[in-house]
Amino acid sequence: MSSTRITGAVLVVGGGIGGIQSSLDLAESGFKVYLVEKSPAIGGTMPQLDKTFPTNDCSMCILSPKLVECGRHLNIEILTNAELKGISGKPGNFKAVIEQKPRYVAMDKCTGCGDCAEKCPVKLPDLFNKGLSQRKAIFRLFEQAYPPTFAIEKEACLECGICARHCAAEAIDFEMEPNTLEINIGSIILSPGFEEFDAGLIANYGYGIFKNVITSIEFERILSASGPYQGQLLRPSDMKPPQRIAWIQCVGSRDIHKVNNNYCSAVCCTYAIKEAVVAKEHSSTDLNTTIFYIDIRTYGKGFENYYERAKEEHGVRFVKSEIHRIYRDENENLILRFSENNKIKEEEFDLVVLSVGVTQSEANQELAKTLGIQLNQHGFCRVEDFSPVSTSRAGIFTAGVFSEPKDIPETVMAASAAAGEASGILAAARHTLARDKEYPQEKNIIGEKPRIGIFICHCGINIGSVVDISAVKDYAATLQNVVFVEDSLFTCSQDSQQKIKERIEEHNLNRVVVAACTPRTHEPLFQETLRETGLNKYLFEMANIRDQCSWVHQGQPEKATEKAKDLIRMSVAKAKLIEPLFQTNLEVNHSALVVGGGISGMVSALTVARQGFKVHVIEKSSRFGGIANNIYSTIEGFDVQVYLKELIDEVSNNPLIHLYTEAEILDVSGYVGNFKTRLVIGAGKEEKEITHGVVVIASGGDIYKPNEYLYGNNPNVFSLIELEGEIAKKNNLISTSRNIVLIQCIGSRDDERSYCSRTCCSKAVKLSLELKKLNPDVNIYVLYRDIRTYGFKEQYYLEAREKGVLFIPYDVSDKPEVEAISKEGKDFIKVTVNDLILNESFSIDADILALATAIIPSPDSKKLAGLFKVPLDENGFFMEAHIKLRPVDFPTEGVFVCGLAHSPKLITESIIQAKAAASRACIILSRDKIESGATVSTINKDKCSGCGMCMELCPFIAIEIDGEDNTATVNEALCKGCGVCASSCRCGAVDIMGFTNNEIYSMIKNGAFGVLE
Amino acid sequence: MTDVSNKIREEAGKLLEKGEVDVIIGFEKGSIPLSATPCFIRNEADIEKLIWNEYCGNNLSLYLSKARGKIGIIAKGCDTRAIVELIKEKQVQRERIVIIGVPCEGMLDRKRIMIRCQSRNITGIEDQGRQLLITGDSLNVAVEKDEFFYPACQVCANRNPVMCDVFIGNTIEEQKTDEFTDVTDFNEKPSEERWAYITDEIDRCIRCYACRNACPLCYCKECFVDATQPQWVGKTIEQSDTLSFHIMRSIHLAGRCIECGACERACPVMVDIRKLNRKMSADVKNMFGYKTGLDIDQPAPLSVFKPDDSEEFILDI
Amino acid sequence: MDYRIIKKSKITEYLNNLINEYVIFAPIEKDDIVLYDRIKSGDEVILDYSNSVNSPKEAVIPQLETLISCKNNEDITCVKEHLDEQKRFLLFGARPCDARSLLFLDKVFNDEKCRDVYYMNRRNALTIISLGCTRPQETCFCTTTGGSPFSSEGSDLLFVDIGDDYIIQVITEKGAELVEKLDLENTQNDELTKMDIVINKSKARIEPEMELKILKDKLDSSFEGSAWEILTEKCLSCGICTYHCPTCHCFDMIDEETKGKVERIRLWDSCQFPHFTMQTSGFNPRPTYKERYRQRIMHKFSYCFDNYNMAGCVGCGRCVSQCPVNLDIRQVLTAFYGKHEEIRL
Amino acid sequence: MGNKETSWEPKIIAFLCNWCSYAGADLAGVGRMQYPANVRVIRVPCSGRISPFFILSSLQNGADGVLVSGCHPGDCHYLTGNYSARRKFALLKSQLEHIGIEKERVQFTWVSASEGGKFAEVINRVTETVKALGPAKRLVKKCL
Repeated sequence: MSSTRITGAVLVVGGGIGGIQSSLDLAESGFKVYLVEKSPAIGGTMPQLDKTFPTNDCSMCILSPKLVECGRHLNIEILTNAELKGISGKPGNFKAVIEQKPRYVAMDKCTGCGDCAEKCPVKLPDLFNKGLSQRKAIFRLFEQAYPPTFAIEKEACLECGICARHCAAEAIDFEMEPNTLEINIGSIILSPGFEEFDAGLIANYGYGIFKNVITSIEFERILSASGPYQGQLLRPSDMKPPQRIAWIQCVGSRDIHKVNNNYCSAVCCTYAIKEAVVAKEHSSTDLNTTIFYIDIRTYGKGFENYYERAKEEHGVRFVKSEIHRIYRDENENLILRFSENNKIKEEEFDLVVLSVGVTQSEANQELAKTLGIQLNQHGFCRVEDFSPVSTSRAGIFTAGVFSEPKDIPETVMAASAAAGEASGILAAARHTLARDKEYPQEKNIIGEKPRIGIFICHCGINIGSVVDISAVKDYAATLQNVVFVEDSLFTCSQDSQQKIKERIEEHNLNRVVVAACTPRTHEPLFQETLRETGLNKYLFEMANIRDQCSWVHQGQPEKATEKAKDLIRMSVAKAKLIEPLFQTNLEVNHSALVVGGGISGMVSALTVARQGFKVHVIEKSSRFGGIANNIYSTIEGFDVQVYLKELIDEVSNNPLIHLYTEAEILDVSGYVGNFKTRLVIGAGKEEKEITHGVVVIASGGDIYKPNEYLYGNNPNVFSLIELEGEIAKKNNLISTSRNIVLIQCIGSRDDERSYCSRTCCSKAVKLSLELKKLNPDVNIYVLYRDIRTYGFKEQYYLEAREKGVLFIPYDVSDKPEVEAISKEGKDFIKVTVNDLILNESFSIDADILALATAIIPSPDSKKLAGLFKVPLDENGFFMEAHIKLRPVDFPTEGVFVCGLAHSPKLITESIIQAKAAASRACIILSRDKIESGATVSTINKDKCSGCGMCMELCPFIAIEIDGEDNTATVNEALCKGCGVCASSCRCGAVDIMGFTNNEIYSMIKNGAFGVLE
Repeated sequence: MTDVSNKIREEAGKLLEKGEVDVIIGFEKGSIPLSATPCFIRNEADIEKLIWNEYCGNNLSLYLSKARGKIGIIAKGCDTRAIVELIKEKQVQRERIVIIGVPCEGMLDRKRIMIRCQSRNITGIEDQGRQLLITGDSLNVAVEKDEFFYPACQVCANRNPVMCDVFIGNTIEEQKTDEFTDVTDFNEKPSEERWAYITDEIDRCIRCYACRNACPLCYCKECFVDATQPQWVGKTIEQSDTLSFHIMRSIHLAGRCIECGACERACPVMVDIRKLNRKMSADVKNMFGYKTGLDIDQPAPLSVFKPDDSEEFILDI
Repeated sequence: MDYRIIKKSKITEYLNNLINEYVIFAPIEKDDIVLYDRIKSGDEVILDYSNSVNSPKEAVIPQLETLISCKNNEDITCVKEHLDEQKRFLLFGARPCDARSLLFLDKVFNDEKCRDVYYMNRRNALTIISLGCTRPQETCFCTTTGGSPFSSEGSDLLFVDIGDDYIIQVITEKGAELVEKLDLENTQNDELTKMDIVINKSKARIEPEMELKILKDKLDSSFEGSAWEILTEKCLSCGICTYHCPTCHCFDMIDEETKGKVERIRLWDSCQFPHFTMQTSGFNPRPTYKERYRQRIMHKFSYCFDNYNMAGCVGCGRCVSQCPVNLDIRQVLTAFYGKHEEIRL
Repeated sequence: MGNKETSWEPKIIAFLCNWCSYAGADLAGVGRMQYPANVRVIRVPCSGRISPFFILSSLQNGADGVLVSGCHPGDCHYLTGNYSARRKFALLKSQLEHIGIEKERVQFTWVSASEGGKFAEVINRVTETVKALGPAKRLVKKCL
């Protein structure tokens, strides 16, 4: 296929975290991206959340840099208020029709100052806060929204024009018309997200009638510091702090009676735990938090620990009981009836949170229809086990909750995976539509005396109405090295930028200070202006006299003016010292190394190869396939062995993929873009050196071999995976058995391994169904703690129960006991269990006992972690860079992880993660050069004594001690410029460009005393 | 003592003879009464110079990072702790040194004894075990050794070498003095009183940097106090500058100071420098459960962290 | 020579009488150590001491001194004198070696070509009363450097301890003036005899160790020798020897900015510090301890003869007694002088 | 002078990490949360960048108070910067207190990007306590 026929652009539908991740990955690897979002800002659900589990990270904090990055990306065109209305064409060459509703605010003019909303007379419920507070008809979705510009909700607007009169930037335009766009793209990624289940549909809970019955997302907003109650824990009826809060789980999920949803929403258990823990932190009293559940499904990485801590450390109470109805008393308190310890109880609560599930909106279903893609029985996008991000229509991929309920990291993984798939079909058109900006040759100002120009912004009336700008201007002019000072109404406006450029020329400025809003949002804009004049962009400094001055000292104009002077003096003091900074370019070796030849490794390798890059796959054993060699089908019934064979064939026949078996790594050197790995291969121990730009660690996991329950001592005791093999082998024992017992959580969720192995419940259900199919009369007993058939696997659990599989809960403190017995010349395994629900003990004479043994880290993990300088978690699995937003990355750049090496997971999940890891890796491979950061660490070798403190503290392993002269060396490609090294160096040998000790010291000296003294 | 000296000479002689080391760093007799002085022995003929007595207070590990070749070093408990830290901080290579460990029951504080003797001319010193009988110019005093051990020696918990290649003498019983009661007691005083004490001490400082230069762990090529870009701490003897120097030095030594007391021994005006360093040692022990100079493999407390490190000092709103 | 006598028990009273007229520096005991410091009352003074830890040079070259200052855009102010101009200075109880050191400092700061006004203001107002050494210490070597325990060089008055009284030798006009002011009794002959006995007994205790002229020649010829490296191997390169040396006078000048006020400050520096000779380029002509220690010795015992025709050392012994590693200057000198065994590499 | 005493306002230097606390401070502005104008902010990439020198220098140069704020533990943009900073801060604060610097002069806190309200409250609290202590005298460099 010639590249002219493929369009190097992708349409991403949905601006949530999934859409953002797909867009960034694609744009970073050389494609043009159109990101279509139906609301006025990107962000999706994450901005609404207070904290994220299981680390209690602030949701907004971790998202916000992504919003900015996505918003500023040269090759991402964000279309807000927009919807995809239709497509035509075929993969590689689609044409999409997009309808964009007017914002009524010109995005190129609006400065986001907020004067309009302050003056707007129309108040309406703020849906972002779920109606718990109000907003105006002209509004910004949330404070950190991107784009930061305002929008008018036309339906509510009176067109009184007050906003327009108060808009100093003249951005408001009531005449705006809807716009229809036609764009050419090569592929489409759908990540339109989900809709929370409408709790009003369950009449018994009184949602919408009882003021103190709220949904979980409403509770998130209540907890949020930027929410309707400013983070105070209050209940809506009387705005008093609640003392007793109940969570009701599975509202709208796992429910075929009240609503017809036979799937599990997957996230609610952990988010309820999080909400309970965070609520306790917010409360000044010893808050009573109770979670009513069916099964606690904390199956994800780190979740089980989180659950245990909630129970043990935070005192969150868990009651295994369904709640059928909520009663309300005259104080708006709520009464729940439930069973605890086999007794029916009634208890009063001040607030009830309904853990609502996820569903697909009509709009999303409509979208599917428009695009001609199939939905599954639950109304979600239909995908298949071995192609989990592909829709039924070629060239259209999906990420996130559109295809199944998922948490954030799974969504992010799927998003990267989808981006990888799209890149795979568009690889030939990479870099055809994505642009690089051209700038004039940079002026050399090194050695010049500083000539500082100061530009002071009024920000309409935002700064000017509080700070005495003319006094500040006069003062600024007296500062040393300042040769020019000017004020303007909006320094950030287009014409002001032009003016700044002219001033730089006229006055030969070599440093620029802007006193305006915050550098966090505006620094890049001004830096861009500097670059356009040929000044190095780092010759810029900003004084934040709005967000951190005029806005917060409105009633104290004199003090605010004094502060503004101080801030400018401090900025000038720094500006005097700043120097141009340069990024270094590093060559990239365009091939990948994949460690591990299981499904994850092979899928990774294929994904990389499809994008046109060479891959080396090393497998320590003599055979590819890994653990999957012992798995025969998925719970959905797909044949794993067939898939595996196809996969191995495809990998073996791909000319870009080089396979090595019986390979062992000797050592690894280098860094992102330029790794060198030495191997010994095969029985002959042949040595080989591979150079590569990236690494994907897919080294897999292992299966726990129990010492308990007669395992290894009795021929009729198997692990689940062995039982699966026996079924496949059609072992006679299986067909003749009358009683088969499965015991769950062997080696998982215990003191030694606190995590949940995630896959075993589904496997037990799958095997039970298979056994029942072979012999409908067989009695199957599954002894479990919680059945964790999350997502669509829930339906198989339901089916198993319908088919008569007995699920018997046991308590971890009272584990089942087994004993080998002989009865009438036949050997049995006597299993005695105390049924938690019936609270009675009984025994089963089992023909077969199968143990759901834990998935444990591969014994090689530790060695690999050392070789590639990446961390392991407390359980010995590889630890990703960030559990939420960087689930396949490591702090060490250029190294990625997927599959069981990361944590226990199902094949489908491994495939997604493998595609994601490969997709992330290809971002690096797609570049000719890697630009290192400019604000990086630098070592003064004359001062360094080589003690190694910096090296030990560096979170990115960017520093090494040079053996020869015993001094530190920074790898600029790995350094992120955090400065931990600089602050820890006793010898003063380390500094951070852009935040040097000298610069900060001069700011301190100029900040510690005031103008008026 | 003579036994120990002889044994040191014997072992040092062997090392030099066999060519296992190029130099032995030890002590020879000092030029003034109540003193011993560091010496560098390169020839077997000079071995006889080596001595061991209760005035061998200097921490010789100081010379390790400077000296070239293979080094044999006479080391007390505190000196070996310094060596452990120096190895950990890559200033000394373990294979380059041979440690001749000597247990130490404390070193005598010459300055304080001289004060006790009113700095008069000393003509005779008779060692009576627990006591020194000192005679001289209108001078005849009995000095109780117990009262004149260096302050650091009085709270020393590692009188035996923590690591050595050759051990000389017999292991001695360790003192149980690791409770930092001095720090706790001082902390219980009101803030004004603490400030008054510290500034009174610091005001005597003349910034000769003997404390820094005598410290085995102060090996920076350029000390922050000498740096000019930026000049974090002014060069004057104004209280603010002097105190800042000592505070920062204590911070730089936090988790590294091996409490040998070399700083205080070197100080010509007897500033209580250890008041600052002891505090850091106490904190490092209490907050991070770390004691310096005991284990080469244990990472320095400021090069690691625990997610659940104490947050007590964090302003909680 | 004019002699007077004074009862030891009267000293406090006399000092108190002078305290309004003079800024008095005298040996006092502070936290167990003897220091020269400015006194507020006569009873702070101690006279039964061997020698102070610091030298009295602080009376004429304070460790820290503001030379000029200015604020914002104001004119530069020259700060010539910090102390009350009405007052005169009295250095009481200095040892003869220290008194002699001032003669050396005069050569440096009262140079015709370059007279230091800050120094001279103090020096001209200074009267020195020294106290002869009846009990020289083992670290003393004043006789080697041309002084003696009862040398009157540099003193205005010299006190000699004869038991309950001091005999006062009136050396200079300034001294005579002071003696008149205090209205002191004349001496009897037997008292002068007693004085002579004391002086002779003490002098006998410190024999000169070498001939300085010969030492100078030997040093000059050994500048490049490897001996320096060996002799200084234990040196810490700290500033004790220089800071407490009565004749070391090197200083640094820095501009300090505090809250918008700029001051040019002069403060002691030490040739033992690595930055002493560090050049802007980063090159340091005296990069190691060896070069720095050699400089100290060469300066005192060779260059000073060239420049001032006297040694830059008065043999007070402070550097000997205070050196943290017992690097004894006398041993270094004798090593070069040739008395000691050959220095071995 | 007496007149000045009563109207004395402390000067506080605040070191804020770029990703959380500086963003939190901006958010306080967006929410128009009012707080005293005594703080002068110095933006640093990470609380891990903050050297004890920064704090000491601030006090030496006349700041009456110093505030250091970073991301909550676990939230660090640079993964672990705030963890390693925390140990350093704990020791420095303890040492300053030990030598008799009023402990309220130097404060450490965590403010996330979404805690505009907390930022304002922190500034209120710190300004108030420093004001109650009066002008810093200890460790301040005097004009000679």
